[in-house]
Amino acid sequence: MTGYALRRLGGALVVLLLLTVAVYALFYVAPGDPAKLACGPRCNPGQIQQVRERLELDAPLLTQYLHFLQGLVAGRDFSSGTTVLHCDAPCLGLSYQNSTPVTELLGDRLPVTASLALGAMVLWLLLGVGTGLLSALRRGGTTERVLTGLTLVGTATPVFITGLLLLMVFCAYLQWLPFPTYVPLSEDPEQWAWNLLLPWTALALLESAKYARLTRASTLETLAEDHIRTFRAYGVRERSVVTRHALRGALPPVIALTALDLGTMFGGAMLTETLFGLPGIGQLLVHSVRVVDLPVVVGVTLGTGAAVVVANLVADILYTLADRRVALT
Amino acid sequence: MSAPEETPAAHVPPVPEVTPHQRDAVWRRLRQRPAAVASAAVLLALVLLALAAPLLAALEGQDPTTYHDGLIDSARGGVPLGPYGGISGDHWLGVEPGTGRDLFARLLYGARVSLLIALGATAVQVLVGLVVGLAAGLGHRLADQVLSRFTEVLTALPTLVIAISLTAIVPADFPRPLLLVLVIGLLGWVGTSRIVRARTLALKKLDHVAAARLGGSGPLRVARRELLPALAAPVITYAAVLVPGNIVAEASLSFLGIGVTPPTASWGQMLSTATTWFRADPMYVLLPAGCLLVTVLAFTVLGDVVRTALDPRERSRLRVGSRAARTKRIAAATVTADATREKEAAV
Amino acid sequence: MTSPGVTSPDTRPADVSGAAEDLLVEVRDLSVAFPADGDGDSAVRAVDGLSFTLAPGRALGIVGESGSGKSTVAAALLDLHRGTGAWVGGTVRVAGTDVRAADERALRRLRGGRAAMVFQDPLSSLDPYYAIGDQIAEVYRVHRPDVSRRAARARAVEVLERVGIADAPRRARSRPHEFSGGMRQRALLAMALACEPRLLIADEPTTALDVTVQAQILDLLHDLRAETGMGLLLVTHDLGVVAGSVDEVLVMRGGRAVEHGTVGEVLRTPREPYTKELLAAVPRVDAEPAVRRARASGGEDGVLLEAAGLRREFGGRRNRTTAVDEVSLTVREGEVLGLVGESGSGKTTLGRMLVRLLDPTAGTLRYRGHDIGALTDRKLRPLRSELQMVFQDPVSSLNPRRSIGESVADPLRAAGDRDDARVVRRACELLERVGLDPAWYHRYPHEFSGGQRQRVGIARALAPGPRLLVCDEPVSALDVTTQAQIMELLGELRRELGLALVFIAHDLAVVRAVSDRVAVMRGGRIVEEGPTGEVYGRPAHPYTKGLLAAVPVLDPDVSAGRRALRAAA
Amino acid sequence: GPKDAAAGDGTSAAPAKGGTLTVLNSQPQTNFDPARLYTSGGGNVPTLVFRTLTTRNRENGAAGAKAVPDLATDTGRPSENATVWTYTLKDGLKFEDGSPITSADIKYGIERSFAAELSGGAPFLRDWLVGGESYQGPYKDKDGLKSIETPDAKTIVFHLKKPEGEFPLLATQTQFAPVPKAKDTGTKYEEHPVSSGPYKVAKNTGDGEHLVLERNPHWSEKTDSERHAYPDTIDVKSGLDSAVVNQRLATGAGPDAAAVTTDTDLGPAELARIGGDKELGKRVGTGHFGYTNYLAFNPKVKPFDNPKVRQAIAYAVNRQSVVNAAGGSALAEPATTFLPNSKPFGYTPYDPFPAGRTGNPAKARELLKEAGYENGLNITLAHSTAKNFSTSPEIATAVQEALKKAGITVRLQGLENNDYQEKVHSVDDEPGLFFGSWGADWPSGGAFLAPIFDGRQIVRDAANFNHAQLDDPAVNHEIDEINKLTDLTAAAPRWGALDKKIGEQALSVPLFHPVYKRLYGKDIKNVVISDWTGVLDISQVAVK
Ligand SMILES: Nc1ncnc2c1ncn2[C@@H]1O[C@H](COP(=O)(O)OP(=O)(O)OP(=O)(O)O)[C@@H](O)[C@H]1O
Ligand SMILES: Nc1ncnc2c1ncn2[C@@H]1O[C@H](COP(=O)(O)OP(=O)(O)OP(=O)(O)O)[C@@H](O)[C@H]1O
Ligand SMILES: [Mg+2]
Ligand SMILES: [Mg+2]
Repeated sequence: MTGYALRRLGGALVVLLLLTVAVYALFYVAPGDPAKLACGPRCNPGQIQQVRERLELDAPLLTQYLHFLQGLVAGRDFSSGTTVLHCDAPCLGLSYQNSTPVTELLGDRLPVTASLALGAMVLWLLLGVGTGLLSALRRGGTTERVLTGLTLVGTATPVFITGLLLLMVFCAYLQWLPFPTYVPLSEDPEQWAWNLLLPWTALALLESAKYARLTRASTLETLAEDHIRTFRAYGVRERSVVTRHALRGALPPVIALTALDLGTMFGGAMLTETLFGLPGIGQLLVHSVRVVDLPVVVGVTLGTGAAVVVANLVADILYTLADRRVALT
Repeated sequence: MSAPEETPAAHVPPVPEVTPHQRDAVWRRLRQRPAAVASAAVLLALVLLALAAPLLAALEGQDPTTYHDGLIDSARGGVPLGPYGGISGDHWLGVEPGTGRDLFARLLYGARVSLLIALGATAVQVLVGLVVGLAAGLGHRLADQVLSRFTEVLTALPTLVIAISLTAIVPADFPRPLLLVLVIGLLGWVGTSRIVRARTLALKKLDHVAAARLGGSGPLRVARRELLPALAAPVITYAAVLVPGNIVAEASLSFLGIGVTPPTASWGQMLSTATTWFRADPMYVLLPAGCLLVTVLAFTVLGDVVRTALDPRERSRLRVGSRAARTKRIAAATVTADATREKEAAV
Repeated sequence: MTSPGVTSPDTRPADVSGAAEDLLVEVRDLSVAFPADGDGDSAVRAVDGLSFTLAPGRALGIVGESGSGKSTVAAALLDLHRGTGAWVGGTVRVAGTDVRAADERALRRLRGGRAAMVFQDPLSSLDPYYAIGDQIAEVYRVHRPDVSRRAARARAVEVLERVGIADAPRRARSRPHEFSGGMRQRALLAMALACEPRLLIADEPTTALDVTVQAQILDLLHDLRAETGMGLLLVTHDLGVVAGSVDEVLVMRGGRAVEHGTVGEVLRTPREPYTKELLAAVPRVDAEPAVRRARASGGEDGVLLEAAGLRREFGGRRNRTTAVDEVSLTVREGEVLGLVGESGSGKTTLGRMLVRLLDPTAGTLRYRGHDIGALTDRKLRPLRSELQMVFQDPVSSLNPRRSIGESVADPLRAAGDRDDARVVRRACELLERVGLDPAWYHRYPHEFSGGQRQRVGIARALAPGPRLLVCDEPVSALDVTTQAQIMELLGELRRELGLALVFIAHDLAVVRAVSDRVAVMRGGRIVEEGPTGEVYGRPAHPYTKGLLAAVPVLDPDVSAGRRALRAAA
Repeated sequence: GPKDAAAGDGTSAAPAKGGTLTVLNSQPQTNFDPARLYTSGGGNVPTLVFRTLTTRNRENGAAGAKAVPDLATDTGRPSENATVWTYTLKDGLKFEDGSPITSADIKYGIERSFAAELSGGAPFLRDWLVGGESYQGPYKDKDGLKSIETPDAKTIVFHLKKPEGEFPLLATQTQFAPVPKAKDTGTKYEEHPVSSGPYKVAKNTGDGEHLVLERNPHWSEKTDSERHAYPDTIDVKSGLDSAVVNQRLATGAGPDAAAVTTDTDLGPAELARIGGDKELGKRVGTGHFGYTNYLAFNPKVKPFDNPKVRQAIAYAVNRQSVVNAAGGSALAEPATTFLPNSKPFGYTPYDPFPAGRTGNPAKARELLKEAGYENGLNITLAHSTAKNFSTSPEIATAVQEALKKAGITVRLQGLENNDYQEKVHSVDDEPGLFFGSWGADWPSGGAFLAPIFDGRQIVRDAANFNHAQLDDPAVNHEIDEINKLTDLTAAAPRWGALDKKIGEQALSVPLFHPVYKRLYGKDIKNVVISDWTGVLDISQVAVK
């Protein structure tokens, strides 16, 4: 167990390190000069050069990367012009654009994205797995056809259409819900939920078909197995046969997909965030990529990486809990 | 104890030939399913329509790129003149807002790119996902570690960053459709691989896998013969729902400059430019969305029937024909069964 | 039958013309056909016009050759064919319910509540994801909704104890894969008993049990019948079990009843030639084996496999089980080592370690001089074809998605044979040798009877031409004639190819018939080992003695007498 | 000429103080530091917090396109040759903390904008002030910039390298806002800049994502005749999708009834819908900002070195299609002149290559034949892949389609936006044909023509806007001459004439001037849209 934990921890560190290397490398080839973009549209060469020096962009890539690592481990100092700004370890550097510490930027936006992702996950699992089970139970019936159709319409419709429709119907036309703005959970849980309801729904509609189809298929597969016959022969209701016994075998793929989707979503659900005006990581990422704000992109990527690693770890543990024959390796 | 007279080794049993081979059986069963036939027909029709796009557009007398400034109302944002997005005898499905290009022709031509991606990119995703997932699930602990960590890196890397970097690397004359298939395929296999790995972890503990290993099967053979059939269900199902995402992804890549070059049409692009139009010109949204939905439905239904057809245990539950017809067939079949039994008894 | 009382084997069969309400089971003209390839174009008629009845407190044994339709009849009693695509004809009444006409609710009440079923494949009939105790508790609560969760758990532990699971409170938390074959079989029986059904349909309920536990279980069933008036429908191929446990016997062949009568009549004075054939084929534990192999190249040179200090533990730090404990044994070329022992004593675990499907926790394993105990999978592969195993659970050891022919052909293809025709021919040959129709090559495992699947497993294990074959209960589901056929086949292979066997079985007579040496296991250790004659003739260990004493006998009267003795003890 | 935007109930009711004005924007108000902002006329939200020496006149239409005094008592007193500009501050000017605003604060504010840490502003100060090219800002250069003198706390004097008659227009930019040296926190100043205007920053989260402005108690209406500051609070919410911004403004639920946007135009689809909605139609503000979208040639690249080819393309272009691609005639007006269609810019109508609304492919073919391309011509058009209605694929395909009729085959080269911007503004990598656009830093012909056509403004190693790399002594000389004029009304026609002269060389093909159409909420009163910004001026808006 300790061995396993150590292995996973080591693996996680490798993942994060690789991520930073990859982002540095990708940015090296990507178009756009961060110095020019940080300087402004009409800088002269001298100014650009100054910005470049200030951002250390004139140093070789490797040096920049090493300094970044150093900041992660030991923190770094930056000049604000008037004073020295100290960025504590783990320091992800300052944004090229506005000199704000990246950790601060991430810290501001993480709650938004986390609220969005986790809430949406709950909803899409309910919707997806529920639909999947129901259609496995009522196979070939009208209910199943309708449900399948609905979830498929959900996936086949891009989120910007569903989202906009939801906004128009619920906020503009019926005016049942406010146009979403993010209210921190700590401030007002009720408002938090109300404001996030539409974004959650939009994401859940998009994702649930995947889960519904997968749950249905895997459940039907398990239903064909021998042990199901036992419970049928003991008069267990078809409903519990499906939800208790068949679903269990169908869980691993669902867990795998949830971990993946959740992890990715921590990197920001950009379209949803923009559409619903949620200042989350996705918006930050898109903006930073556009202006080649390397430290921020590295920070976001590291955050996503951590989320992915944790989600996968939880998934791996869940597999073994769902099916004790599976061992943690 | 009754010992047979002749040595069994000398006895050469007849090779079964009457019973159909597994693959043929799957085919036969698929052909008997109306849903399978219908969805396959829809997909085939779409492919044919896409291939015949120039012909059909010529039949209509239009092409996908010509602008018709006269057919749109410039003062009102370029909305098509006339009802239902400007449907007319000349323009069977109306015209595109802002340009007046013929929508019928654009939809048909757009099908080429979009179907290519639906088939190509999804295939790449499934293949790579299967290989990686199986290797991670079945392979040595180290292989699993390496592959799982690699997929984590790929998941966490923002697609946007990769795509933008690609714009700088990919030569301008690299064939765009191929590029799209590769980019969407190679960036989107992680889901498949995680699902495959998860299933494999459970499946590999089963006795029939152990039996196969005893029979001398290496990991490759075990994967192909023991696991793949069981993985088919989730993978096929998942692949079907990947299709819409892939078709839409093409549009966002185009906006980064690694998609198809304008004025080439694609459903994804039509859909993403159409989003704001759904109140002013609903037809413009409904057409590509409808096409996408039909494709997705066809893939889903086909995926489902292929899945059932592949599972022999499901097969005996498939209901073909009416109840009465079934009973009649069974009754008729009993005769043959009786005959077999007589034969058995005689042995 | 108003008072069940102590059933004497001589009692007449229940009056078939008696009032239907009094009868627990009434089957009239039952026919079942399976569509052969899913579309109903051709069909297999598994049961054909069968009629019988069973009164409360009585026991009916159904015997017959493998594939004769016994399990199909059993399943029909609970209408388990509903919705599977099988075609069923005739009427079936169980506990007053016309099961074929019953609606879902009535059927649910019947299933488990009034009539419970123990499946033939106990190893794959339990949900792998839940603890065994929970599964029993769940079905218990289905029929006793008023019972609390906790009480249901307690009930589960109680019934597990009754079927002889040691340390039941702890084992109730185990999942099926942590149970040995026999334990799972008993767990399934416990599930059936938990609901206190009026009718118990037991399909080969003791195939994985050693004789002492088997006797214990049969006694339990007997007692229950006496105490509660439970009816018993016992499907079995073991005529010894039949002799001691039922009132009436129905002999089936090819889906039809061949002979029907009281157990005394049928066993003592069989009318039909088929029944006679069956009885004649029963191996006897006291008979000297007919063929005894002259040891080819005695001495140490002939040692094929040598295990020393093998040990295997399961579980984490807290709930560690030592399944195999310091076992040392040798198997020589062409030799048969019989392995008998208590259910859960570690036979399967040991067998799996011998072919390196399980890694030993400790100990060494040498095969033909190579230390294979620590070889990697890749290094082991060249030796794989020489070390084969017949799995105890024929169901899970066959890929449900591949035709049985392909399963048998698989090792041949894996060995690199590209000639398709030759591979198929060889596979068909093997199928035929284990008594299966080669025409079934393209059928799938679920279309076979228990015994047929077991034979597929044997055919597959033989396919790569092994030098050592570990057989884990290879004939436990086979009727005596088929058993004899298989054993004959194994004998031939031994003679022809010098195949060595490790033969795990609970049927001591069978073990005696084939083994050169016998090892007796208990609690993970080998408690006694020696030449067959010696062990059977002069057992040293008390456990061995107990085993031998518990072997069921064919005479119903002797059986009854023995039970009385056991009850008195 | 530009229509008056303030029709409808926007002006009818008398405005009153109080209430909260909500601003719904797509882009966050990032870098809220006067040194770093690059605004025309002091911007819209920034002008609420930063007062400058001069400011734009807050009036509708062309009247709004001139500079008026703000902190200073007049728009500046030029020396004889307009190289020295002197300003005197008004009395009673205070920062948000109550301390007085002095000329040193203004000087310091300008000096800060030279610091590399605070880059981003317009280049004019660096180009115009004596010593501006080498000054590194107050953090590195403790001595300060010599060419700005503050003889006393009220007076500030600027020394320029050459005559600049448009200096008062430059002095509207936020760099001319006072910054108290003691309160300067360098790069962190933007989180809470010290206000000199009617509002101060109460909250600034997510780098301008959410900005809340509250009244600055030390601002006095008496010293500020331009800003009305009716609402008590201004709540700027950004990061919203443009469709959502417009939907919210249209719906006007709750606080959205008193909402405006400063950066989100109505899209074509929304216009199509609003066309049929009277109530909404009344709430659309229309404005013009000096802006031109054009096809830019790089005459160093073949075949664009050939004037005939350039002319052929100018004839072939179908402006109707291009306008449609840019959102239709409501959002774009076809352009044949480089200067925007507004008096203060010196607009002089001309069309050297009259091709009508839909182009003249026949004439184009003729010219091509003359140029030796009778069998057609293959060219490459670079465009950005961003969705921006000005350099985007839609416009490119419209051009491609039109040129096809003239026998010109256009290969589209879609570039990622950063890549595109770098390429088209690089002297070395500039494509032969691409889309350019230029928005005036202030409403004058000079701000329009000089950066594009002045030979001395060819910038190597940084953003170059002189796409044709035109270095014509005559043009350069005329630019200098006009710049000497301090009477801008006299200067305007001369800019117009210069535009015409350059236009005849076909160095670019003007395509269209965008029109701003923006919705505002039901409760918005006192709508003022000047030709300077083209958008509703929030310093004038009342919500009661
Ligand atoms: N689902 C099915 N589809 C097709 N054939 C089947 C199916 N189930 C059983 N059969 C066939 O029906 C016959 C009877 O099977 P059944 O399982 O009842 O045999 P059994 O008497 O229980 O044999 P055993 O002693 O080997 O368990 C066999 O020949 C078997 O191959
Ligand atoms: N995977 C496992 N995890 C935990 N315990 C196990 C596992 N496999 C077997 N055991 C335990 O090890 C012991 C020996 O099991 P094994 O299957 O070898 O018995 P067996 O001798 O084959 O019994 P049977 O005759 O009933 O099949 C049993 O107590 C069983 O519960
Ligand atoms: Mg059976
Ligand atoms: Mg066992």
